Amino acid sequence: MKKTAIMRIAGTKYLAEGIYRTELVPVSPTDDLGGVIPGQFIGIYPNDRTALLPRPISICRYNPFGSGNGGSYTVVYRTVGKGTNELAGLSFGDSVRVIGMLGNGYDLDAFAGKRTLLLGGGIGIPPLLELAARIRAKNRELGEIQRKTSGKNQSEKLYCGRLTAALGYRNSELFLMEEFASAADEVIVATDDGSVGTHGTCIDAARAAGTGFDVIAACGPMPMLRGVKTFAAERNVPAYISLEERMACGVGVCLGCVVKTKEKDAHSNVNNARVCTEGPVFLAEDVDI
Amino acid sequence: MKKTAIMRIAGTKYLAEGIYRTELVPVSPTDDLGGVIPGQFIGIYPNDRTALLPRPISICRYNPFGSGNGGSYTVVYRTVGKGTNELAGLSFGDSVRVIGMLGNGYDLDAFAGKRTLLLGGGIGIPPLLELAARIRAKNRELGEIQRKTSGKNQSEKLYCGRLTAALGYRNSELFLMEEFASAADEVIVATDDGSVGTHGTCIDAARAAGTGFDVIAACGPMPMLRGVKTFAAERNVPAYISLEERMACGVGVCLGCVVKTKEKDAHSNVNNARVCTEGPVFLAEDVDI
Amino acid sequence: MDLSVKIAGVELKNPVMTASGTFGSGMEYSEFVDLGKLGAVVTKGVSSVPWEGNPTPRVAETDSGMLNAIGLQNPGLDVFLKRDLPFLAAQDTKVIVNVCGHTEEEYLDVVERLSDEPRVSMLEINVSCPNVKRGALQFGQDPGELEKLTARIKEKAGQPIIMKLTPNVTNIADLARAAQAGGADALSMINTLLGMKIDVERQRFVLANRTGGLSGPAIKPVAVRCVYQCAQAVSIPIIGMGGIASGEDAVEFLLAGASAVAVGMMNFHDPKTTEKVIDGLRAYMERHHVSDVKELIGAVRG
Amino acid sequence: MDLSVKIAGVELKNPVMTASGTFGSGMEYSEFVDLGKLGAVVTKGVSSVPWEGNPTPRVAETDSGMLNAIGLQNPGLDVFLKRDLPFLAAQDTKVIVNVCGHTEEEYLDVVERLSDEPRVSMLEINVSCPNVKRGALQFGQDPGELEKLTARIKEKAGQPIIMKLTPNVTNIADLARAAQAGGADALSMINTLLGMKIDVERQRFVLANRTGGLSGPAIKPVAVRCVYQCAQAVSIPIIGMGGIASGEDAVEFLLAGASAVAVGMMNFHDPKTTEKVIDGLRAYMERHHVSDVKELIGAVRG
Ligand SMILES: Cc1cc2nc3c(=O)[nH]c(=O)nc-3n(C[C@H](O)[C@H](O)[C@H](O)COP(=O)(O)OP(=O)(O)OC[C@H]3O[C@@H](n4cnc5c(N)ncnc54)[C@H](O)[C@@H]3O)c2cc1C
Ligand SMILES: Cc1cc2nc3c(=O)[nH]c(=O)nc-3n(C[C@H](O)[C@H](O)[C@H](O)COP(=O)(O)OP(=O)(O)OC[C@H]3O[C@@H](n4cnc5c(N)ncnc54)[C@H](O)[C@@H]3O)c2cc1C
Ligand SMILES: Cc1cc2nc3c(=O)[nH]c(=O)nc-3n(C[C@H](O)[C@H](O)[C@H](O)COP(=O)(O)O)c2cc1C
Ligand SMILES: Cc1cc2nc3c(=O)[nH]c(=O)nc-3n(C[C@H](O)[C@H](O)[C@H](O)COP(=O)(O)O)c2cc1C
Ligand code: FES
Ligand code: FES
Repeated sequence: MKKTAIMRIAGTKYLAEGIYRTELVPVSPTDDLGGVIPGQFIGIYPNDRTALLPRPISICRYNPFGSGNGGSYTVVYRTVGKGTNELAGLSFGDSVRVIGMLGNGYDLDAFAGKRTLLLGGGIGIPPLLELAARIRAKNRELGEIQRKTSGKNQSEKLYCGRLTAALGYRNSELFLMEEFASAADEVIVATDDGSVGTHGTCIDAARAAGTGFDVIAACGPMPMLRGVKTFAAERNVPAYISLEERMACGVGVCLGCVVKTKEKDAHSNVNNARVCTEGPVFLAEDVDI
Repeated sequence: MKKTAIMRIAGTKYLAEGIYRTELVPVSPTDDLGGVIPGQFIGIYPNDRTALLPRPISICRYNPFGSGNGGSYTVVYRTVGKGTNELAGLSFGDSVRVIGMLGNGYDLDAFAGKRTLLLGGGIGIPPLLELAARIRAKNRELGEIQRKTSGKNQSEKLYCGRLTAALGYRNSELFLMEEFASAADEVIVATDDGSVGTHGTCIDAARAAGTGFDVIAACGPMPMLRGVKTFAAERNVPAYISLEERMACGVGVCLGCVVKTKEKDAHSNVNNARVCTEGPVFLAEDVDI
Repeated sequence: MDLSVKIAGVELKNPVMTASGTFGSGMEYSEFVDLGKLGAVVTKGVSSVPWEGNPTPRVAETDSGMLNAIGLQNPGLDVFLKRDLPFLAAQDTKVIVNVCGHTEEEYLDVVERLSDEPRVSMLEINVSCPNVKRGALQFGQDPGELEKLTARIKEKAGQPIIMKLTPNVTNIADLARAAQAGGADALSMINTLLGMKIDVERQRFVLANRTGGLSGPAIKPVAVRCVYQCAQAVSIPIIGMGGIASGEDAVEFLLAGASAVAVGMMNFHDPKTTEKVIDGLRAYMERHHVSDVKELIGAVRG
Repeated sequence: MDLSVKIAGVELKNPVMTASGTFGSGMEYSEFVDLGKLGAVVTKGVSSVPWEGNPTPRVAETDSGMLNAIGLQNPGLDVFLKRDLPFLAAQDTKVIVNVCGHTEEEYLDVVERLSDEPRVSMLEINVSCPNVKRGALQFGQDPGELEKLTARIKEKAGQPIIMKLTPNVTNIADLARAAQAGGADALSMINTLLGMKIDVERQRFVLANRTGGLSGPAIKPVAVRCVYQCAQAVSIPIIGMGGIASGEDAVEFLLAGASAVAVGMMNFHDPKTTEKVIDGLRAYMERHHVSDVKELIGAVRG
């Protein structure tokens, strides 16, 4: 169920130049959004009353026991305008109105037990963190089942699949790096300025590392996602990419946020799918980017 | 010198239903407005960014030593819309932007040493408080001079003039009553519902009390001010009335706030004077209300 | 308390409806709002065949408003009839279909195919979308053209027709009179104001279409003025819209002469806005001892 | 860094001026702003004889904007020449006199009497005030009338003339072309949008005049669109205005095709707005390595 809710700021941390992490907790149990599928997002309404549209921001981390009123929802964002600057400036205890959960999110079954390559670029990195944590949990679960069915004993650890995160940053400010280090099996870094890791994009880094993979999950700027689409086609693996588009409603009514699709979209009856509803996560080959 | 300044809320008190008193102090010495002539007002800019015009609010009390950064400015207001509701809801330490000092204010010389009748109606009462305090100080000063020139000795108190305040309230919530009791020589009350004092307006109360006077200073709603004009004409005394009009700039450029005048106004060259600049205080006989 | 109003013989339980294009076909917002509480749901513009609309970006925020250049993307009448109308008809509210077209024939095709559709209470004819043009002017910008189109639509229509007017004209009252002369049963206004936004950091148009339609509280004063001017000029009922966010806003349009109102972009700010407007209207009527909402229509005093 | 621009041969030290009617004759705001920093001061509308204007209330606030129905109150040309012009001429800025009239003759009288006035750099002709009418339309709403009036004014004018256009028309580019054809040296736009506000608690019009002109950030998207459309249609320079509050806003108008900009109602929100706009423009140019402000004019990309 989608709903609007009031969230309190449980803390904001400066992560890197212009990048902040804010933890949001429901002000009452009825304000809880009931969890998240990784890749889903919320719309944050600025308190500035001249700014009427919700700001789409992905959930970076969800803690189901994060607050007395239910879960806690962590967002990581770049301050680029009215809404994000306001959010970064709010104090502990201030509140914001949000709408959520929005969008489809990543289908965990597409990654569970497989060799997954996460490709994150810039402010596209944060939503991959919740995805990484969930895939890893799934992989552990699967390993446990395998251990049981294969009759291996308790002490033997089994883990299915493998999770590689290739992350592209602007410079040496590697925000969320530590979190990925503990969530993924391998972390590869690229920087635009070459100060750390591969000089180039996260795709360059993945190529350089040569790690094998069966499926890609990617989030980042459009040029990077185009690169991911090509990269995935080259390797003949499916790539689930999370798109960005300007939104008004966030819930599928305004048709502001469409992306061109290869096939006729079921809802629109034309070759346009709504990023806020059919997306933001699409199979790369299905969209015309 | 007029200027814009930032003021911090030093405290807000509920006085009566929908009526609040807020003390404003400059956030820095350069934000001080350099004092006030009673009857002058400031424009308070709402923080709500959809509301762009300053709200004209009179100064009710000024304390030249009221803050570390200069004076303190107390306003008393009725919550009627966006701006006043926002102001009443601000917390200690929050800040607002203001513009001031605006308007001409009451000319103290018109009242000093005379028998003054203050006529205040409703939310027109507050600005008369600073006026009362200043007239009384002036009257004391004049008394002191008279004592000296007349050769009376120190122990003899002399006081010139006499200050009667007739205040009209809606009901028995007599906000600022105590302050007037100590600022004026006599306080007369009227209420719309007859619960305290004369059943009627402050003019009715003044008539009933029969106190003599040489000059009137009045502030209140337009129908009352029309009554004051007639009352003053009857008694053949000058009445200085403070007018309200919708304002945009507050400083005389937009010509939004004019009142019809008997004579051609020097600035406008037509029979219109700007309430924000030539006013808000006018000699009743000069304006066509 | 009587909140019902009648537009061209169609009784609405209250005067609050949705503005076309801001509520889809009701499905999505039914998670937030009980559609049965609304006076009517006005659908997104429907054309005879599916439309792809404009390239993205299609929306942009502005102070107290937004621009859109959706370009009337819609799945076409067939899908509307098969999927959306059954859903809407199952709700306890009236259904008004907003009709769009590139040509007279396209409008007429939709109107004709809907003419014997009992689940549709009224048709709203969008002759005023600034993102779809017919030569230099839109149908809705030329009184002569508008009167002719209205007459032809009226001839084919099985339901009362509402002509939706644009504010992007020198004198909207002329258009209102033309629509009335052509046989319109009601008018709705305003569609969006033509606007533009430029991203100064990138030095590019924000919208792919360059221009878009401005809506929201920013345009409310223009909308109220249009409603008032047209209410003075015609005798058919008017549905007012433009930035409505509260019961008081709805009352403002009613006082100006509207018989009903629609909530548009403010749905995006709060999906519950329609309900808030209805509740606010009811509270206003209580406060002012108005027992019948119809007393408010055109009741502004000089 | 070169901030200077030239409008019809008149060099302004920077492209930021004041919008007529929002800055008086500069005297009052000189307490807040160093007038010598401004590209030009545009005066409140001046007519041949004193005008009383409309009854009050004359102003009303709206979301991100305001309505005004001042009705062009002004002391008349004689007082302007005797009191205001000497003050303005003593400032280190250009003086542009905004001219208004009820009839062609009234406009011509002012223009003629100012024609040999060296202290006045340009005349801005307000043919678009929604609060003053000539029959149903204003001069500025009819291309034919506008061209004729422009030609007659041009004949008498001693200074370059700027025709100030209204957005309350079906196609503003037609008006721009008409003014150019009539011999206008420049255009300014936009004047206010016609709007209305009703006080729902009192059920009365807020403005005594009922309708008023809407200005402020709310109308900026309409203004930018008008500037862009007209810049595509004519070759004479355009002065853009409508809700400008920051350097970025000014850049938006320049990119759309304006050669200069004016700050209007935002002066009321902060009397220092003109200075802020100039400083913001300079900061923008630094950030974007623009050495000459003229490079920004019309530089928006598709
Ligand atoms: C599905 C989705 C998920 C996103 N997740 C994140 C995230 O986790 N962290 C993050 O930093 N950013 C994220 N973004 C981008 C984020 O929405 C914008 O940066 C943000 O809306 C900017 O708002 P603002 O008020 O600060 O900027 P302004 O420029 O003042 O915004 C003006 C308008 O433009 C819209 N807008 C501006 N930039 C973008 C953009 N890049 N994408 C979409 N709309 C935009 C705003 O929503 C608003 O309506 C996401 C975008 C989408 C579509
Ligand atoms: C010279 C002067 C002194 C005043 N002093 C006081 C005072 O000391 N205490 C007090 O309570 N009120 C005073 N008022 C009235 C006060 O200005 C309004 O109550 C206030 O502006 C309402 O603002 P709002 O945002 O709450 O209401 P809104 O209705 O949201 O305001 C909308 C717009 O209308 C204007 N407005 C609304 N009511 C009035 C009004 N009565 N007079 C002028 N403008 C109005 C606002 O300034 C604003 O521009 C004074 C007015 C004037 C002209
Ligand atoms: C995103 C969006 C899409 C719209 N689509 C349509 C449409 O398909 N048909 C139509 O007649 N009006 C359409 N409109 C105009 C609205 O119905 C309404 O007339 C206008 O937005 C003013 O109301 P508002 O300010 O409440 O939004 C659309 C408006 C928006 C914001
Ligand atoms: C109070 C007020 C008075 C105005 N008076 C005039 C005028 O005398 N002559 C004129 O051409 N425009 C006048 N205008 C219009 C402005 O010059 C400007 O065109 C319009 O307000 C849009 O700019 P803004 O949004 O920055 O205010 C006036 C505007 C306001 C708000
Ligand atoms: S944002 Fe409205 S449909 Fe996606
Ligand atoms: S408020 Fe602008 S002149 Fe008085």
